[in-house]
Amino acid sequence: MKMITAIIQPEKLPDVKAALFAAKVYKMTVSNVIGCGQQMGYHETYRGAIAEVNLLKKVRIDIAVNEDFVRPTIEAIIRGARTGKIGDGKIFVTDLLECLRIRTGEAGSEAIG
Amino acid sequence: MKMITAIIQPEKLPDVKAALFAAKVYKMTVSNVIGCGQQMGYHETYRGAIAEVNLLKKVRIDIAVNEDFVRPTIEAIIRGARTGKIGDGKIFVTDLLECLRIRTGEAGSEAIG
Amino acid sequence: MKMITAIIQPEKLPDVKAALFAAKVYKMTVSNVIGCGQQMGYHETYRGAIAEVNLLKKVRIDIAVNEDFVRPTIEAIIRGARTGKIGDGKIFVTDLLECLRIRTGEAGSEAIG
Amino acid sequence: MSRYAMGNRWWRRVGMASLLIWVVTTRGLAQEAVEAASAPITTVALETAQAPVSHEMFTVNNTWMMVATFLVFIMHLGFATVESGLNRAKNAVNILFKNTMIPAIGLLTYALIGFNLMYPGNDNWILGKFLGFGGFGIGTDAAGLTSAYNPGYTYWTDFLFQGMFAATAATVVSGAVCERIKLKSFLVFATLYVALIYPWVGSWKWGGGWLDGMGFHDFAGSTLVHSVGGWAALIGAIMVGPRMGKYTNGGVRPIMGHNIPLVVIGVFLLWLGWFGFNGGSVLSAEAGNVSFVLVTTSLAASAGAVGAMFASWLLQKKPDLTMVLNGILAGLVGITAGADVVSAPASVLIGLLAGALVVVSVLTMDRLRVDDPVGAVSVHLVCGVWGTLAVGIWGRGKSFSTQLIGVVAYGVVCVIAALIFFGLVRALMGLRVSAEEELSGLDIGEHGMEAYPDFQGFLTK
Amino acid sequence: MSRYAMGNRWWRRVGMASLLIWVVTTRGLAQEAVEAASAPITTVALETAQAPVSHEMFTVNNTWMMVATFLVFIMHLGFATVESGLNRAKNAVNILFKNTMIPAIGLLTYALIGFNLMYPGNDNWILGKFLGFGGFGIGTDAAGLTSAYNPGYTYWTDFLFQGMFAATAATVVSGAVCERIKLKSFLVFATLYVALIYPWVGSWKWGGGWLDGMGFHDFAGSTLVHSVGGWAALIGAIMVGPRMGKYTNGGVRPIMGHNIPLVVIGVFLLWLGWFGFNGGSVLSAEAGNVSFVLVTTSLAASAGAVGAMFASWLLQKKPDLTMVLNGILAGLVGITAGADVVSAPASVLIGLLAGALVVVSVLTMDRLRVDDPVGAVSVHLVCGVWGTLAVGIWGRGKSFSTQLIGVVAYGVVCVIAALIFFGLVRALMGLRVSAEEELSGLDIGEHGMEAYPDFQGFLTK
Amino acid sequence: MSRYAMGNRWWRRVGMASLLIWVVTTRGLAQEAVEAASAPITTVALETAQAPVSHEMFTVNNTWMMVATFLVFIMHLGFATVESGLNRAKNAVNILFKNTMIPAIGLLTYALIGFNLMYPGNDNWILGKFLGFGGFGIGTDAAGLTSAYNPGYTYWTDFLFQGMFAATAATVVSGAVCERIKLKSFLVFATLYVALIYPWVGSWKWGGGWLDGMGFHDFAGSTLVHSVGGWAALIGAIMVGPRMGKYTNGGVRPIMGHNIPLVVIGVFLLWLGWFGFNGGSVLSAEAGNVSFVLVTTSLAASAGAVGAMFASWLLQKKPDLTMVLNGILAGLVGITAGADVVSAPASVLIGLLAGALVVVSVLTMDRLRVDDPVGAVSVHLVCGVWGTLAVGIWGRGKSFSTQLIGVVAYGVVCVIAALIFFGLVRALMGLRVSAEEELSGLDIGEHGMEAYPDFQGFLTK
Ligand SMILES: Nc1ncnc2c1ncn2[C@@H]1O[C@H](COP(=O)(O)OP(=O)(O)O)[C@@H](O)[C@H]1O
Ligand SMILES: Nc1ncnc2c1ncn2[C@@H]1O[C@H](COP(=O)(O)OP(=O)(O)O)[C@@H](O)[C@H]1O
Ligand SMILES: Nc1ncnc2c1ncn2[C@@H]1O[C@H](COP(=O)(O)OP(=O)(O)O)[C@@H](O)[C@H]1O
Repeated sequence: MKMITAIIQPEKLPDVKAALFAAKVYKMTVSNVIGCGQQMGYHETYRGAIAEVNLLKKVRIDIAVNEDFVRPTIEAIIRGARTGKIGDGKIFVTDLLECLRIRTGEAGSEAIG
Repeated sequence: MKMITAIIQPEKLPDVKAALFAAKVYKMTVSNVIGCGQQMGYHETYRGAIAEVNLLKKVRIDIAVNEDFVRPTIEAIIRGARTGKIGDGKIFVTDLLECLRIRTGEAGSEAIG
Repeated sequence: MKMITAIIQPEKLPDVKAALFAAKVYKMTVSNVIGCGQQMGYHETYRGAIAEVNLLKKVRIDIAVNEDFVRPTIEAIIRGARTGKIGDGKIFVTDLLECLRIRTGEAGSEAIG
Repeated sequence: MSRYAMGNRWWRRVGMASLLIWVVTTRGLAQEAVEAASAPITTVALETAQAPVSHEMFTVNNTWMMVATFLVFIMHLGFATVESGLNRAKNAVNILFKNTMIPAIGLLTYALIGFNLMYPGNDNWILGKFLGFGGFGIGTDAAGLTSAYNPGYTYWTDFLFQGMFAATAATVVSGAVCERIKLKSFLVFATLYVALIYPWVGSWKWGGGWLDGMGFHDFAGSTLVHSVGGWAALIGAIMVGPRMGKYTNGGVRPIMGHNIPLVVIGVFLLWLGWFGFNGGSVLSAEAGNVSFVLVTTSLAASAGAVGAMFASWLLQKKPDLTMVLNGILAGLVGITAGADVVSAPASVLIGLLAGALVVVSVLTMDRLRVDDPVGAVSVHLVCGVWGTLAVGIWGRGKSFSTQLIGVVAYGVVCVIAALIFFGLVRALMGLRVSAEEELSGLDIGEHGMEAYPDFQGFLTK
Repeated sequence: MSRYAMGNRWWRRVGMASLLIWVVTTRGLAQEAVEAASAPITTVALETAQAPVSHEMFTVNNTWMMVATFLVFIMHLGFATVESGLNRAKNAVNILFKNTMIPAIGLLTYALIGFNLMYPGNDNWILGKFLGFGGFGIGTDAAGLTSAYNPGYTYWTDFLFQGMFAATAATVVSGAVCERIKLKSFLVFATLYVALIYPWVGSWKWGGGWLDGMGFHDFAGSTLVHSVGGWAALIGAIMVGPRMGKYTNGGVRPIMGHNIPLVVIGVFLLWLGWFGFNGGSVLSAEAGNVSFVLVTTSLAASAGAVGAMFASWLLQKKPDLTMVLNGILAGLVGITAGADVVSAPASVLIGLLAGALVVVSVLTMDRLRVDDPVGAVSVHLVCGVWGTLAVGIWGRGKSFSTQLIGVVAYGVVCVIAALIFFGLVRALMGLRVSAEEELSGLDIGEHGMEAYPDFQGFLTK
Repeated sequence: MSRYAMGNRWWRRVGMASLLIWVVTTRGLAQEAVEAASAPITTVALETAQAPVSHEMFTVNNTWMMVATFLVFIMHLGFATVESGLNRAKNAVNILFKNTMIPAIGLLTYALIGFNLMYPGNDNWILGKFLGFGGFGIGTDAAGLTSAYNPGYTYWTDFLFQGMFAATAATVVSGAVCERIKLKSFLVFATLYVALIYPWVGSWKWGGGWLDGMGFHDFAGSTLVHSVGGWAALIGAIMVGPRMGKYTNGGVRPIMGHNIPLVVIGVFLLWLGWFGFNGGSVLSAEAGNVSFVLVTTSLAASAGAVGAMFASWLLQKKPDLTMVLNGILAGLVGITAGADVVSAPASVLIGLLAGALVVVSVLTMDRLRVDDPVGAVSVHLVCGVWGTLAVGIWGRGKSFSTQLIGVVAYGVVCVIAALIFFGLVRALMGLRVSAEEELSGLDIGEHGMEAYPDFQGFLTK
C-alpha cells in the first residue's frame, strides 16, 4: 500500500476530484496548506508597505491506495491538476505499512477502499 | 518508530484524546481536514440551489510512537472513535526513520516521548 | 529522498524560513496544526469557567529533500526554531519513495528541487 | 414524523387564520384610518405647502428631515454589508470598496449636476416636461434657509436628503454584477448612471414632470429608485454573464455567502434606513402622515419576512435565512410606492406577497441563468414593480393603468440607458476581469489585499 | 510583582475615592435636581396630558417618539449580534434566524391582538383591572392623528413604539435556550408569549391595571419587559437542559463565543437603543424630563461597565470583555425602572452594583447548572429585579414593599405561563434537537447552511 | 495596456474637469450661501442665545441636541470596529475592551470633574482665562431644565452631549498604541488625559477662555478634540515603540488588518456620528445653520474618499480600501473646524486635500518609523491641523495667524502633558507588554480569551 500526497492549486481541486472519481478513486483526505516552490508569490500592498506573499495558498490531497492503484491515481491527479504553468504542484509517494478501518477493525488492503 | 495517522469524526476528538491519555500516549499533532469516504455528504441548500457537500469535515491526528506503543495507540484511537456508523474513519501507519527534539537535539526513541 | 516534517512554534516560522533559505532550501509546504507535547497549555477563562487549552497552536512544515540535503535541512530548522524552552517542537523524517512535478511530469530527485 | 407534520400544518393554519381575522375585523376601521391619514397628505399638507409655517414648525420639520437623511445615509452601510456578506470572502474588499465609493461619488455628482437635473424648477424645463436642468452646482440665498423655500425643510436639507437617495440606484446594480466586474468599469458606469439617468428620470415624477401630471403615484420610490436601479442590475447581470462555475452541466451550483451575520446587520440597517426613506418622503414632520407611513412600512417588512419564511420552507424544504432577509427587503421595496395611500391590512398583504414573490423570483432567475449573487433584481426590480402596481390595486383613488404606464416608461428608458452605458464601458475598458483573477478573487486582483488575512479559508471557494 | 500589585491597589483606591467625592459633594445638588427633574414628570407632564398642546408641540413630541421608536427597533439588531456572537459558529444562522423573525412576528401579533390587550382603554376591562381587551386589529379615526389622542404622539406612533418593545421579551428567552432548542418549537413559544402574556401582564401597570393603581413604579420596564422575558428565559433554560458537554465530571467547560466583535457591536447598539427605550418612555419630548432620563441611563451603563470590570478582574483574575459587555446591559436594565426618579449619583450606584451583580450571577448560574449561553437570566431577570427594587430604595417617594409586590406578581404569573407554554410545546413538538444535530450544529440541521462557509473552523467546537 | 492607461487618464481628467466646472460656476452663489448661512450663526443665533425662546422652540432645539448626542455616542462603536478591524485577530479582544471602557470612563470622569473643568462658567476662572473649575459633580436646579439655562438645550443635554465628545480624545490615542501597550497602563493614561487635559484645554476655546477671546475658530473640534487626541497618539506611538517585526532590515513589513468589513462598518458609523458631532455643534436646531453644516460635512467626507482613492491609486498603484476609509475620516476631521464658515465648494477642496494628505502622511509616518497601526496620527492630528488652518484660508473673516496660534498652543501643551503622563505611567507600571505576550497576542495575555475561537487562523500572524 502507498500513501499518495499531492500539493495542487486550490482552484484545481474540483477538476482533480472529478478526474479521481473517473479513475474510480473515491476516497481522499484534503487539507489547506501554504507553500513555497518555484512559483513566485504575488504582491499584496497594504497601507503603502509591500508584502511579498512567498507562501502561497495550496491544497493538499492524501490518498491511501493499493499498489495497483498507484499509477492510475497519480495519472488522474496530473490530468486534473496540470495547466502547464509554474505552481501546478507536486506529488509525493510514501510507503504505507498498515491501514485500519475504525468502524469494523478491518485491516490492510480491504480497509483502504 | 512508527507514525500513526488517524482520520476521525471531529466530535470524537475529546473521546479519542481521553482514550490516548488513558493509554499513556500524551503527545500528538492534530489538524483539520475534509474528507471523502464511504460516508455520504449532507445536503446544504442555499437560495434554492442544492449543494451536495461530498467533502466532510474530519480531524486528523498524527502520533509518532516507538514500536511497543503502536498497538496500544491504535487500540486507544479505535476505542475513542468507534461508533459503528459509517464515517468513523481510518488509521494509517507509516515508518518513521528519525525523530528529533528541537529543544535538546535528542534523537530517536527518547525524542519521541 | 526523504520527507522532513517539523512541528514548530508559530512565531518561529519566519526565522525557520530564513534559516532554510540561507541553507538553500527554498521549497516547503506549511500548515496549521494544534499539538500536545511536554509543554503545558495556557489557560483561557471565559465567563468564569476555566479552559485548559491543552492543544496548542503549532505550525507544521513538510520538506521533501534529496539525501544530501537531509542534514543541512534539519540543522537549518533547528537553528531557526530553537529557543531552549519547552514547546520548541519536533522533527520527523520518513522515507520518500517517489516525487513528481505535476507541470512537467519529471520524477525523482530532479522533481524535488 | 406524522406528529411533526401535524405540528407543521397546525402552525400554518393558526397563522393564516389570525391574519384573516385581522383583515376582516379591521377592514372598516383601517379604511377610515387611511382616509384620515391620507387626508392631511393631500389637503392639509399641500395647503401648508402654500401657506408659510411658524418658525417653530419649520424647525421641527427640518429636524425631522435631517433625521430622515441620516437614516437614508446609513442604508449605504446596510447595502455594503448585505452585498459583501452574500458573496465570497475573496471578493469582500472589492465589494466594500464599491459600496464605500458609491455614496461619495453619488453626493458629489448630485451636487455638481444631479440635484438640478432632478428638480429643475418650473422655469428650467428644456424638453416639454421630459427633461429639465437648473445649472451646475448648488447654492442658495438666505430665503433658502427659511420656510420661504419650503415649509418642510431648507434648501440644504433638501439637497442632502435627495442626494442620499441618489446613490441607491447604483448600489442596487453593484449587487447584481459583483464578483466578476472590473472595478474601474463599474465605477464609470455607476458615476454616469447616478449623475445622469437617475436624476433625469426622477424628474418625471418628483421633479414635477410628465408622469406627475398624469397622476402616477410613487410615494418614496418603488419605481423611481428601486426599479430604476433594478433594470440596470438586470442588464448588467446579463451583459457581464454568470460567475464561473455557477451553472454547470445543466445544474445550478450554489455559491454561498461568506458571512451571514454581516447580511443580518445589513438588512436591519436597511429596515432602519427605510424609516427615513419612507418617513422622510412625507417631506415634513406632519405627525399623522409620518407615523402612519412608518406603520405601513414596518408591517410590510414584517409580513415580508413571514411570507419569505413560508415560501422558503415550502419550496426549499428548509427555512433559508438569506431568503427571509431578502423577504424583509422585498416587503420594504413593495410598500415604498404606496406607504401613504394603502391601509394597514393592505400593507401586510403587500409585504406578504412581496416576501413570497422574492423567493420565487430568486429561484426563477437561476433557472433563467441570470446570475444575481444578492438577489438585487428580485428584490428591487420585481418587488419595485409589484409595489408600484399594488398602489393601483389598494391605493385610495389610484389608477392601475397609470401605474402600469409609469412602470413601463421607466423600464424602457432604463433598459436602453443601461444597455448604452454598459455597452460603452465594455467597448472602451472591458466589463469582466480575467478568469485567473476571478478564481483567485478580485481582492487580490484589483486591490492587492485580503479582507480576512488572519483566517484560513477553504481555498477552493 | 509588588510594584504591579501596588499600581493595582493604587488605581482602585483612586477610583473609589473619586466616586465618593462625587457622591458626597453632589448629593445635595443632585437631590434638588431630581426634584426639579421629576417635578414636571408628575405635575407638568400629567397636566399637559390633559390640556391640549399646540400643533408645534405635538409635532415635536411625535417626532421625538418616532426617533425613540427607531432606537428601540435597532435594539433587535443588537440582540441578534450579541446572541450570535456569544455562541458557536455552527449555530449562528439559527440564532440569527430567530432574532430576525422575532421582531417581525412581534409587530404582526401586536397589531393583531397585543396592542389592544395591553392598552384595553378604560372601558374594555373584562376581569377587574386584571385582564382587558380592546378587540382585534389596529385602526383609528382622524382624532387619533392629533393631540386629541394624546399630547405626546399619534395613535400610530403609540402602536409602533409599544410594538417595538413587545418582541423584546421573546428575544430575551431566545438567548437562554439557544444552541439546542428546535426552531419551530421556539417560534411557537415566542409567538404565544409575545402575543398573549407580555401584553396581558403589561396591562397591569402601563395599561392602567391593578398594579398601576397600587403605585407600583416601573418607568420603562425593568420588570414589565426585562424580567417578564427573564422568567421565561429561566424556565426555558431549565426545561431544555444544558448544552452537551457544558457540565462534565463535576466541572464547567466553557463554550466560547465565536465572534466577540459582533458582541461589542450588539452591546453598543443596545445602549444606543436604550436612549429610545428609556428616553421614549417619557412619552413626550419634554426637554427636562427626557434629558435627565438620558443622563441617568448613560451613567448607569457606564458604571455597569466599571462594576463588571472590577468584579471580573477580582473573581476571574483577568478582565473578561464579555462580562464588561454584560455589565453595561446590566446597568441599563437596572436603571430602566427608575431612570426618572433617582438622582444621578444613585444611578451610578445602581449601575455599579448591577455590573458586579451580573458577574456574580453568571458564575452562580453555572454553579446551579443552569446553562444560559448569553447570560440572559443574569442580565434581564436578576438586574431587572434589582432595578425594580432599587426604585424602592432611592426613588423619590416610592415604596419598597409595593415594588416587591410587583416583582413577585410578575414572577408568579410569568413562571406559570412559561411552564404551561413550554410544557405544551414540549408535549406536542418536542423542545430539543437530536444529539447528532446538536453536535454538527443547528445551522446544518435546521437550515441546511453555514454562517461562514469560506472559513475553516476548529472542527471540534 | 495602452488602452487601459488611456482609460485611466481620461477618467481622471473628467473628474478634475467636473470639479472645476462646479467650483467656477457656483463660487458666487456658494459664497452668498455661506454668508446667508453663517449670518444667523454669528448674529441671529447669538441674539437668540440672549433672548428666551418659546417652549416649543426650546423643545425642538433640545430634541435635536439629544439626537446629536446619540450620533456622537455611536461614534465610539465606530472607533471600536475601525481599530479592531485594522489590527490582528489576536489582539481584537484587547482593543475592543479598551474602546468599550473608554466611553464608560469618559462619561463618569466627565460627570465627576470634566464638565466643570471645561465649562467653569464666568465666575470660576482660577488662572486668568487659562484654567477654571466649577467644582466636583453635576447637578442643576429647575432653571437648568428650561430655556433660562440655554435656548438650545437643558443642563442635562449639555452635559451628555459634551460628555460624549470627551472620550473621543482617548480613543484616538488607543488606535496608535494598540497591539503592544499594557491594558492597565493605557487605562490609567486614558483616564488622566480625559479627566484633566481634554477638558482643561477645551476650556480655552469652548469654555470661553483666552483663545476664544482672541477670535480663534474651531467649530466642532478639529483641534480641540481631534488634534488634542492626535498629539497624545503621536507621543504614545513614539514612546511605546513600533510593533515587533514591523520595521526590519531597513524595510517596512505590512501588518494587515484582520477584518476589513469591521473597518467599513466603523467608518460609516463615524460618518453618521459626525452629523451629530458637527450638526450638534450648532448648539440648537436652527434649520439653516444645521443643514448647511451637514452639507459641508458630507461633501468633505465624500471628497476625502475620492482624494484618498486617487492618491492611493497613484502612490500605491492599486486602490487601497483602508486608505479610502481613512480618507473619509480625514475629510471629516478636516471640515470639523470650519464646517460653518466655508462654502460648499471649499468644503470639497478641504476634503479632497485631506484625503490625499492622509495617504501621504501614512506613508511618511512609516518612513519615520512611527508605528501607528490605524493611522490615528495621520487622520486626527495631521488633518486636524489642516482643517484648523484651512479655516484661516477659506473661512469667512477668519485670520490664518490666529488659527496658527491656536494650533501651536494646543500642540505644545498636549505634547508636554502626554510626555508627563506617559512617562509617569511608564515609570510606575511599564508601558509595554512582554515580547512573548506580543507574539501570542494580548487577547490571551491580558484577557485569557480569544476573539474568534472557532476559526483557524494563520498562526504566524
Ligand atoms: N520539495 C518540496 N517539499 C515540500 N513541498 C514542496 C516541495 N516542492 C514543492 N512543494 C509544494 O508544491 C507547491 C508547488 O510547487 P511549485 O514549485 O510551484 O511547483 P512547480 O515547480 O511544478 O511549478 C509548493 O507551493 C509547495 O507547497
Ligand atoms: N483511502 C483513503 N485515503 C485517504 N483518506 C481516506 C481514505 N479512506 C478514508 N479516508 C478518510 O477517512 C474518512 C472517513 O472515511 P469513511 O469512508 O467515511 O470511513 P468508513 O469507511 O469507516 O465509514 C474520509 O472522510 C477520508 O477523509
Ligand atoms: N510523539 C509525537 N507525535 C506527534 N506529535 C508530536 C509528538 N511529540 C511532539 N509532537 C508535536 O510537537 C509539538 C511540540 O512538542 P513539545 O513536547 O512541546 O516539544 P518539546 O518536548 O521539545 O518541548 C507538540 O505540540 C506536538 O504537536
